[in-house]
Amino acid sequence: MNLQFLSKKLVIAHGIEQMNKTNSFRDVAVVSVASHQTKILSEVNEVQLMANLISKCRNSIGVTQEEIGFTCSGSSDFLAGQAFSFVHTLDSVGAFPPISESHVEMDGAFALYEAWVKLQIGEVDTALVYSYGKPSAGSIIDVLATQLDPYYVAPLWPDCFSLAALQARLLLEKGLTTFERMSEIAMRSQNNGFDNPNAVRTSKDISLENLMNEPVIVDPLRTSDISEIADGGCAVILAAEDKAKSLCERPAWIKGIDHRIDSHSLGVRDLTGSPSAFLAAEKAGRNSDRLDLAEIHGMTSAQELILEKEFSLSEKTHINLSGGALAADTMMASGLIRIAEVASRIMSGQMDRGLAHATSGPCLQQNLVCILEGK
Amino acid sequence: MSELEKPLRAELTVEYPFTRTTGKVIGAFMTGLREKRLFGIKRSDGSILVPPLEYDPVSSEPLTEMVEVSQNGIVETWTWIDPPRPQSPWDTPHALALIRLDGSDTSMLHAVLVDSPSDMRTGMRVTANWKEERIGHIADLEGFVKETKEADS
Amino acid sequence: MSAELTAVLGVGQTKYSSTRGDVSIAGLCREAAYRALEDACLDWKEIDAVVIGKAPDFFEGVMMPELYLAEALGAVGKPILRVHTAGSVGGSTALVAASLIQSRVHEKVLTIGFEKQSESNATWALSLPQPFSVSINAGAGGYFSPIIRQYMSRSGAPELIGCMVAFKDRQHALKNPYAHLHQNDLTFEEVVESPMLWDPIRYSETCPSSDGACAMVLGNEVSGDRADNPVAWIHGTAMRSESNNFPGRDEVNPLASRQCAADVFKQAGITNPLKEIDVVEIYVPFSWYEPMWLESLGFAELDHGWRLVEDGTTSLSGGELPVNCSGGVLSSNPIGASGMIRFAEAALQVRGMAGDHQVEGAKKSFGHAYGGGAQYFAMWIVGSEKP
Amino acid sequence: MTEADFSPAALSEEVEIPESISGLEPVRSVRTPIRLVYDFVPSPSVQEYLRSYSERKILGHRSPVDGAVFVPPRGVDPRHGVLIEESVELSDRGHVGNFCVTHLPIPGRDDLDTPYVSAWIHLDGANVGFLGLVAGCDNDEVHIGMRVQAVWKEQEELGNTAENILYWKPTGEPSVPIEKAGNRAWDRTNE
Repeated sequence: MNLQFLSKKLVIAHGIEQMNKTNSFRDVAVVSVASHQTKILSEVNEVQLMANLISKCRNSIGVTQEEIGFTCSGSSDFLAGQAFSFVHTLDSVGAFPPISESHVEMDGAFALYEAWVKLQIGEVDTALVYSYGKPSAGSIIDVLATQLDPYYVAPLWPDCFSLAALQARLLLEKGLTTFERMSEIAMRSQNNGFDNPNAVRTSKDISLENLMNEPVIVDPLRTSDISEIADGGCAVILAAEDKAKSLCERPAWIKGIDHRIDSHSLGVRDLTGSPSAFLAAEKAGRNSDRLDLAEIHGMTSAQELILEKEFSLSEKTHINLSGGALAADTMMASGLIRIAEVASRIMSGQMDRGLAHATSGPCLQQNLVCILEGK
Repeated sequence: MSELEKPLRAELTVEYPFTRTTGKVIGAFMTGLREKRLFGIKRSDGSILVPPLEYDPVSSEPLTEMVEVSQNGIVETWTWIDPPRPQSPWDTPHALALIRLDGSDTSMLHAVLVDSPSDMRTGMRVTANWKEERIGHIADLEGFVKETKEADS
Repeated sequence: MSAELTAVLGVGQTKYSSTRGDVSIAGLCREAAYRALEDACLDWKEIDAVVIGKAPDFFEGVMMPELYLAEALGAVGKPILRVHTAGSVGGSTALVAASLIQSRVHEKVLTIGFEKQSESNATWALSLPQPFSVSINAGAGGYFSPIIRQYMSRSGAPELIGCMVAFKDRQHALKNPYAHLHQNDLTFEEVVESPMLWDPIRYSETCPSSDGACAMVLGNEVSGDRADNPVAWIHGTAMRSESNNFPGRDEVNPLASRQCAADVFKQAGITNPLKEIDVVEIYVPFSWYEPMWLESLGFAELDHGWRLVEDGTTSLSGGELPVNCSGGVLSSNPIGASGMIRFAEAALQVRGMAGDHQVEGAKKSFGHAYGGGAQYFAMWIVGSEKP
Repeated sequence: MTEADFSPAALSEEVEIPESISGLEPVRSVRTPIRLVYDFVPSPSVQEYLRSYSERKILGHRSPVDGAVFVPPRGVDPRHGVLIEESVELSDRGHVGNFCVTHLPIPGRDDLDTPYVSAWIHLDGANVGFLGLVAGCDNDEVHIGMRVQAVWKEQEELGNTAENILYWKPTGEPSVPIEKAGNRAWDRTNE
């Protein structure tokens, strides 16, 4: 019996059973965003960076912290090299008088999910979400090895890009992609990122040939196939119903949001796909024909290809106009930044409907999808 | 830049020799490694999971029946590690691979010890190579090497 | 639109001890989760989502352990969230789980807090080196001792109140089979005579370092109505945080604590907590925090909390407001689970399922957790009847 | 007291250990050391603070909101989340806002004999306390409100570090009344 196939089927069956329960949710929208990414953050520390971004986010719509009903953040002690690192960053919010607040040790996109849930209860109308990471302070590839099964895998210290390379080879050898296709993704990222001040690795005129001639650094991946690690942070304000309309001319309404997780054991999963990404998108109601844009969070070009397939993205959809994580990847914030990127293009009126995606864990283990709309 | 303007910086080391208690299933697998044996665990559909978990990785139901599996298997996918990370068990370049052992329905992550990436291919047959001194640790397996039968043929 | 009524359908705990050498991290968590499911008469597959909480990942050296634990906790194909709000995390984790149901996003949620502190060493994990700062504070006791000193000076409390709390909680623990410390022969004199660690905190007035996990299954109104075992209905939930070390901060009675309590009591329609609440589980890692929190939460008047200790009000043997019948944090402290244990024990009391440490006829109970420099707070009120 | 049934029968109790290893001493634990190295660079404002120590100066940060002075500088006012740019030089005298007599050794501080006194020192001109050691008197004499001053290292030993202050010693000045000591000194009408 094909076990991997069976796992995927079970996962999907569970999701469909869930989907039959329809629910009407309160209208909640992104009304303000601010983000910053740079190769190495040196002029300010994380607390000052976040104080700047949070102030910018609040000031641009004229709200004070006292008017925010709930605050939720995402960060990682392991990334910071400090226990309780988020306690320091609470300074950047201005938490006096006291605030209703929570923290997830996850990407900020999951903090946004928690805030969205809180707004669904109906007791508060606004929420501030933020997350940040400063991977330049340590060796992220060693740090990420500590995410893995602590008995069988972590003691071998496999780095995150090597694991992603195992996945890329499977795609190549099963004929699901080609080197050229991967380089096209890398080129898309560098070209798109050119106009994004937060993108770190960008180029206006790099050719496919240049990219395909880059040396292989994590077999079979080339330099441009893997994400450019960057420091940074992101702040987002959510508001419900009339409050959203009063704060923002064109709020980016959250039409659906969902997240799912796959097995952790790499040898159990079919690494050429990501059932949890598919399921999260289904549950969020992706309706791929109507997506103007998508911001997807992959650590490699190959992962972006897997995600495009799981989300059934077509040529109609502009993918990673920001350059995506390949152009600047800030662990703990990359996912929230994807949401901010889609939301800002909707709020500006440039686009109508988009999909934002965040991932966590090795080889796309955990995935969140958020569908945003201008109407 | 003068000495005065150079930013102050310090190395911060977070270090601990974690000791993890294993429980019965992982403990049995580690005991097997010490004895140069590889064990898996049977799922409810009869398929075999290597390395074994205490629970089904999809349904979470407890698993109880451990079975021995072959020390030979095939490479399902691989990459090349050069140089190895400072704390990894290896100090020379090697392949990192997902290996499906004969008798197992899932694959495990470990090293394949060959000289260069040109010696690697997906689907190649490999066999376990053991360290002389074994303590019951995933690195008791030095890695996998090319199966000699295949080399002969 | 109002919140969906939410109930605690099941509670599961592990035996707490300094080293659970017989299990893996997953095995420890599954023990609690499995018992919670059993109590709720539910199967893994009937759970919609999982919310997991624990204190710093450095304790076990596993970053974002929800990734590795997804399979063990029945979360594959489902949503799983990981909460971390310092010492209050067990409480806030339960509240995030509750919000998933109150919002009608899910119907049945498994929530779990754990710590396997024996994998490393709590003092190491809590005092990682900080370059360019002077290291002169040994552990949490060094932080909280000045605050306790200030409380003693402010309230005029007799010096041995802290010892009375410690002795009481250790006596309570004898009635709780899950408690870490079972000091059958402990005498009050031994508590008083135990070595001073962080004056005025004695060794016996501090919490142990434990391995353990605590889990709950929460459900919506329909699941609560259909449950086979008695359920605990949530009457109020609140979280508050404030910065630490700012001018004029009242560290003894932080505003965040007072506001959080005011919010949760308002939701539950409670105006006289001492009269209306039958049993309390508060987060007391150092004995003096029992009177301090009783004041801050409004169970006692300012500077009078210690009187409730002195006159036996907070004792399980006949007190009007038994506090920490389980033995509290002073008797079991797997940090990431400690807050959830408070919330779960509060639920067990109103379900009438607390065993030998049951408060007869308890109808409403209060669960509490705090963390950081007494700056993160999570609270809930549960009742045997619907609100 | 009834002992609860702790046997997790349905979980791992029923695991069958394969015959070939069942008679052997089982592995019960594995050692998996972790060593992660971080490169810590303080923010420019903290750099300035650390450097000022080499001139026996203590710098604070003054909030643009209400002039409250924080030490050590945090870069932001934690009450309002606003950046602080203005540094102010503080006196090396102040009072004990609160303290702890510690009887336990601190990892990495073998130089300290126990018991020792750590205290929240409220410097003249600052509105929050910062941690320091109090010595130069009997531990019993230390009290809330006691006036203290810094005892610095010798000139040639000074570095860019707060460790330049060896400890804080009593000045002999009259104590600050307890209701005005530490955080209680802050005039709430400022808020």
